[in-house]
Amino acid sequence: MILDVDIRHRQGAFTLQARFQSEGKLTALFGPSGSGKTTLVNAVSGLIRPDHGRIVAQGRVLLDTSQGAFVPKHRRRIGYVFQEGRLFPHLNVRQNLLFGRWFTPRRERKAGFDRVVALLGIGHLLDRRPSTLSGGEKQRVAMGRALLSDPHLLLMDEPLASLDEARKAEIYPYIERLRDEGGVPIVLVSHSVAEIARLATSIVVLSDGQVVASGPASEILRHTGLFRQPGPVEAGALIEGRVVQHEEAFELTVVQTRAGTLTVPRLDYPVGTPLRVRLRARDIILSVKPPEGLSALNVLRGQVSCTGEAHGPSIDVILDCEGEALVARVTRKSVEELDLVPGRTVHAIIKSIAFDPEALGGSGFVNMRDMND
Amino acid sequence: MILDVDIRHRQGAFTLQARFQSEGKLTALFGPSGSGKTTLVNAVSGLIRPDHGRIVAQGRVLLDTSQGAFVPKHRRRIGYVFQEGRLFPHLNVRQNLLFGRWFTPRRERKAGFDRVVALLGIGHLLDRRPSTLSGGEKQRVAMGRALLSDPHLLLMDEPLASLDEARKAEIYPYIERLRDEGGVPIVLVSHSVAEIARLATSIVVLSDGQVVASGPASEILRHTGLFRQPGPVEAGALIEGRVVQHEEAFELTVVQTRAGTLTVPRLDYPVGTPLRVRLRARDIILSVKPPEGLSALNVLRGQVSCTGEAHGPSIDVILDCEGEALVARVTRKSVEELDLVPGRTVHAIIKSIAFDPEALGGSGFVNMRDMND
Amino acid sequence: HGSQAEARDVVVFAAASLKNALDDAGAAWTQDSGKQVAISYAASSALAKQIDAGAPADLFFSADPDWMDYAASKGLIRPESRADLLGNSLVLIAPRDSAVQIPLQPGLDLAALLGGNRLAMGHVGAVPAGKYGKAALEKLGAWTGVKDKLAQTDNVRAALLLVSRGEAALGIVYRTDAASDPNVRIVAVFPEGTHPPIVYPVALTAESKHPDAATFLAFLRSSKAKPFFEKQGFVVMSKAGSGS
Amino acid sequence: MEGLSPEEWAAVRLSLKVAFVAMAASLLPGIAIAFLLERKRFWGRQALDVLVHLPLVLPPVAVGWFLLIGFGRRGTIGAFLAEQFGIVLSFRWTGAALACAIMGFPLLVRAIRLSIASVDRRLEDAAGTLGAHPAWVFLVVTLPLILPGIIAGMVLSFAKAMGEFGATITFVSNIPGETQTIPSAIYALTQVPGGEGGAMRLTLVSIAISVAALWLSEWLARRVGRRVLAP
Amino acid sequence: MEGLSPEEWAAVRLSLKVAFVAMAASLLPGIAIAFLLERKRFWGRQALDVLVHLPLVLPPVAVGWFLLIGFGRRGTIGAFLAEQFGIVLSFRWTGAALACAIMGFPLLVRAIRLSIASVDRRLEDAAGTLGAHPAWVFLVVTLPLILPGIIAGMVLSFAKAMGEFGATITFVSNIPGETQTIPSAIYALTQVPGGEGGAMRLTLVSIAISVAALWLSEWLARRVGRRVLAP
Ligand SMILES: Nc1ncnc2c1ncn2[C@@H]1O[C@H](COP(=O)(O)OP(=O)(O)OP(=O)(O)O)[C@@H](O)[C@H]1O
Ligand SMILES: Nc1ncnc2c1ncn2[C@@H]1O[C@H](COP(=O)(O)OP(=O)(O)OP(=O)(O)O)[C@@H](O)[C@H]1O
Ligand SMILES: [Mg+2]
Ligand SMILES: [Mg+2]
Repeated sequence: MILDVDIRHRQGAFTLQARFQSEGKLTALFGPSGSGKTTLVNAVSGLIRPDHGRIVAQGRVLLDTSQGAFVPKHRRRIGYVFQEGRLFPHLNVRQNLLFGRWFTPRRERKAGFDRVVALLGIGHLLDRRPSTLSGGEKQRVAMGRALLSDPHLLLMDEPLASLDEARKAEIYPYIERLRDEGGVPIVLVSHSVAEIARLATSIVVLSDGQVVASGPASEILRHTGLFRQPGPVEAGALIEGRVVQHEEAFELTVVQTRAGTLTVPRLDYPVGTPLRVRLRARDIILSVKPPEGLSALNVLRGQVSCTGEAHGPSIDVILDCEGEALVARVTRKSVEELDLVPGRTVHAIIKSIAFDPEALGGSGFVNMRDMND
Repeated sequence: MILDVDIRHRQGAFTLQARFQSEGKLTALFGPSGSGKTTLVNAVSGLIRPDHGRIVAQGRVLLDTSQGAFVPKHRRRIGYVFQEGRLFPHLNVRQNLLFGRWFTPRRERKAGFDRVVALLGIGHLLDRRPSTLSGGEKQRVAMGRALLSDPHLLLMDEPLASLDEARKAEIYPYIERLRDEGGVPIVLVSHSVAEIARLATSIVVLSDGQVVASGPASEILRHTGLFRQPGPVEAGALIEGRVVQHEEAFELTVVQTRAGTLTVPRLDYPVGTPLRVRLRARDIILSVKPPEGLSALNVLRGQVSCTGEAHGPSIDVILDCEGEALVARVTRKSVEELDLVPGRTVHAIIKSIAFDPEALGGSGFVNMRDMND
Repeated sequence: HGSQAEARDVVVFAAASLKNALDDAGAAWTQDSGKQVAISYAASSALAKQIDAGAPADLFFSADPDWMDYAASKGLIRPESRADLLGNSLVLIAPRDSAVQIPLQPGLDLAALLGGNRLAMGHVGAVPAGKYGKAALEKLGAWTGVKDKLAQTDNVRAALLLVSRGEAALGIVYRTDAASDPNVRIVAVFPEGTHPPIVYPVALTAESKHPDAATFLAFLRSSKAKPFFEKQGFVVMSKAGSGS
Repeated sequence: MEGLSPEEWAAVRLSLKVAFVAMAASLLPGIAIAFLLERKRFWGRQALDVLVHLPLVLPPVAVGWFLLIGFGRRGTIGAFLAEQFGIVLSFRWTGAALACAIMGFPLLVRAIRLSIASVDRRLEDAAGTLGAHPAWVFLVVTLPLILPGIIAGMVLSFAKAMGEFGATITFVSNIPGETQTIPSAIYALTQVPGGEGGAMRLTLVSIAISVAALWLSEWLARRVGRRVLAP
Repeated sequence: MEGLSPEEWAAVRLSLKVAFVAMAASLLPGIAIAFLLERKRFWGRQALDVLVHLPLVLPPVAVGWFLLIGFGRRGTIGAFLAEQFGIVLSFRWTGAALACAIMGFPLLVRAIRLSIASVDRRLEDAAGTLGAHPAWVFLVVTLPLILPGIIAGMVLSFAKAMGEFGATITFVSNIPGETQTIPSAIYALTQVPGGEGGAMRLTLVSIAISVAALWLSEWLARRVGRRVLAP
């Protein structure tokens, strides 16, 4: 068990009552503004002392009010990327980055300074004072500082919110590697479903101080209703695959999944690499006939297994493609017109372009499987 | 001319050299972290005094170093939502919100307190101190504070970055109304293409202190290369339409555009309302035959007019649908297999679901048209 | 009301060491005459300079003829009213538990007696008791020996305290002070001839317009006031009554 | 222990009045000068800084002496004030208040300066963009934020005034009921045999007053601090 | 104007030494007590607060008197120090330094307290999550951030020590070359008719020293401030 939380804490009129367990190597905390995400992370890091409850991280009891146990924050070895940076104004960027290192036993220093600096693109800032950094630069330095303290658990409170997409794209793989190889479990606060879908192995959904859902990412993400949002619907199925071939000429990669073959933009993984593939419900077009002459390269055949709840004009159709569950969000009108009743054979059409880097995670599945053992 | 900027300013090793004009009612500033967005906004607001140059906002010369003209910040009537909140810690939320009002001539007080408070969902926070607010709550109060000062120009530096999608969805229409009805031009810093695509009428793209592109949103957004990002490609065509019918049973709305009829999720606009519709390049599937039996409700017929530059495996195909330019992003493989050469007739297939609230803006076009007059 | 009091009261500027005696005398006068007196106690030097600066004093009662001379030279007092009212004597003191016996005679080797200890006294340039003490030590030939072993204080009471607390082995103070402190022992009294006469001159100020100032001065010089001074150990100068 | 004599009570009352007036009167100039010294660069700034610190650096008696020369009945400023405004300072309680105010001034100014230096200027900028003129910004943003420093400065100024002796007695002498403050009364009592008891009583009264003042200031500071300082 | 006499030079040198030692010696206890008073709630806190302020509230002579009783040869603490550590304070310049340190202590503590109160506690929290023990947090985060207050406190303490007179002369008297500081020398000069010239010379020296000290402190504060305070 990586994280086992059961706490109650009052703050003014707000009460956080959180109870969940997470076995995921990256636990995403999701919830609207003011739902208690930061409060929860503060409790885990030891910045606040909850009124009641118990927090166990990686088998270590950090808090147990029934026994009066409370590990002070400096002994938790929990790296914390704060929502508001909190860089030390009297130290320059380099000193900020190396701050945690002073307090890390020498043989536990694993994170490479140069590597972290290069990854976060802050090499040119090393001699600057935090007060001269831009918002996003500050946030990157704060991430670097937490990473370089070689924590046993990493808490990140919306670390990427103030970063541009290109920068995020560079950082995601690093977080994945950290999650998968570094052996550092991560708790990530985010309100970007795309981010969560890409990175999380477990998800905890908070609302008004209460945990409304928690579990493995693949399961939680299927409940598209939890992630209602105005932008593209990001929820959908997470399926497992393996690289089988590269089509160098078109810069494409062929991935074999149980549901069928998928052609996606070229991936930098050798043939045979296990992958997690996200099929956003919104990206799937259903066709009752085998389609022809389409620019979309991916067609998966399956049967309608059921339809979910309606969200306004749209409804989620759950397909069974060779045992793999897919979710397609279509209009109710189409369901009626195409008569998409359970058992009906349909073809799921997905553009290759839909598989952007966010939809194709690293080998998170290895963990997912570990996790489910 | 709403904003006419031509400034040069040095800050340590960084030099901002920005020159652009914007006639848009909502000018989006887009650019990676550290590209100078905040610096530019600071210059417009009068927080920094650029070394050289000229800033004219709505015909008023705010800065002209050649003539030594500099309007101090408190006389600019420019509302500024800061990247880091900057709430007054000694005032409660209500007092923070009403701060600007003390300095606004009574007859210019237009923004309704209750309305702004309700919109931002901060009614329950009015008596709280800023130090007890969550990150997103702080940001919402900061927005309210700027709005309630009844500015003549509103600068917003990533105001929505720390808000959840649901909250954003509530705020977007308000910003649109502000833009369209309030007569308050807005400069919005954002690194979310989706946000920009929804809200902006003009876009200025910054990179490394330089303006790399600027112009009307519909034009700039077509250059998908400017907005490379790991998530779903958000760029695409912005076209103009008009509500023609509501299909109440399926909660759908039919929008007539020059390119054809589009069926989109139910909109709360009366029949006849002009609309802006965003057709993301990534959402369009091309078919060389008229498609059949698909769940996608929208099919637009057109001719390939040209293909854009390739982005790795994918390429943008520009279509001409009855004079309206559409962009579809497809794989190079499809282009080859389907022989998508200029002049070829194709059918653009778009799911209704793809038209999420972010893709369907308010009557921004009215302004766009004004702007182009 | 403060300024009213000032208008009504006779204001006396007096050396701080006179406090007990003058407070008693003032109270007695008030009882006699029903008139009020306000007495400002400070160092004679400060008082003289304040009178020079226009202080609303009616009477100046100095512990030191030098500062009265200073006032006189600046025309701050009415010379005809000046009188040397009180006398005092200078004593050598030691802490109570000290057994030293020191006869004060010429050739006195005070330095040797002090050893590593110090002789406490008022500042030899600034405090009247210090000035008298220095003169006496010079006369006795002990000055050069002890001048580096002094602990000079800003008032004579501080010197008394140093001896009383055992910080200094010896001290030179007025008899009036020494007599009152059970923690010190008078080792010897400086013979009269060893120092200029210790007198406390008093005079009306030149600017005094208070009708009762002269009355109070007369009271102080009368036999009615004598017991209050003597009670504090002062010698009331026999010639006092006949002073100009 | 016996009670205080009427004269001693008068000294206590006077000390309270003097300390309070000294503190109150130096507050506005203190804030203004602290602001100038901390925020502005102007010709003579360094000299002003030295001038403000002088009462600390010089022996109190010297300060009293300068006051006597400057503000005495025959001093240039004193004569001017007396003629033009009828304000007489020398040998009045007002003079004692002036002496105490001046002696406490460096403490007051320093405390306020420290607070001004720690104000987040970005908040002032924010107030500016909301339309507040710099003077208003100072009043409604800076001033509330530096309240802890103002309170600390007031405590220091008040406490200093309660204990001030050298400058006061030199400038305005030690006239009971008019200029005899607690320290002057203590001084007079220690100059004669048998005065220790009275001196000790007055010392205790002084301590009691300062306890009350400190308690009040702490209470204020807590109230204010909770508002001003993020947790 | 004539130069200073050798004795006056000795007083100047001594004053510098005393002021410097007083400032330096009170620094660490000052920081510790400021931290305790500002951050901790403990039994006796209020009493400690009053105690720290007493030297300000009481007339300096009274402080000197208490010092004599406590730290004199026969005083409880004085006797203990002399026996156990051979530290003798009475009639030594060390005693003058002690008196000056104590008189300046409330000023030092207040300045540091103000700075501690304005430290953003969230930065300390952040340091804690990075593995820093509270003592380290204090050393590497809090201490650097309160440097402006420490500098201000040091200036006040130094300046006060330069001007301290009453407590010093009462406690350690006025021994040329050993305990005669500038204020004592000025005092002596002002008490002799015609001594004003010498007093004025020493006053000017005092002012010159304080100008230098202020200049140094401003320079330090600017260097430090630039680091510590966000723009
Ligand atoms: N005072 C300063 N001294 C030196 N460089 C500075 C200073 N202030 C800002 N900069 C630099 O100027 C550049 C632009 O900063 P700015 O805050 O405008 O970026 P931005 O576009 O707002 O970035 P972000 O999205 O991260 O907020 C950054 O590289 C920053 O490091
Ligand atoms: N000190 C406090 N006193 C009272 N209420 C508080 C305090 N601190 C936080 N709250 C409230 O607790 C709730 C949870 O705050 P928290 O910071 O955990 O939210 P969050 O989920 O992190 O939100 P965001 O996404 O906006 O950062 C908020 O409603 C906030 O107003
Ligand atoms: Mg939060
Ligand atoms: Mg920025």
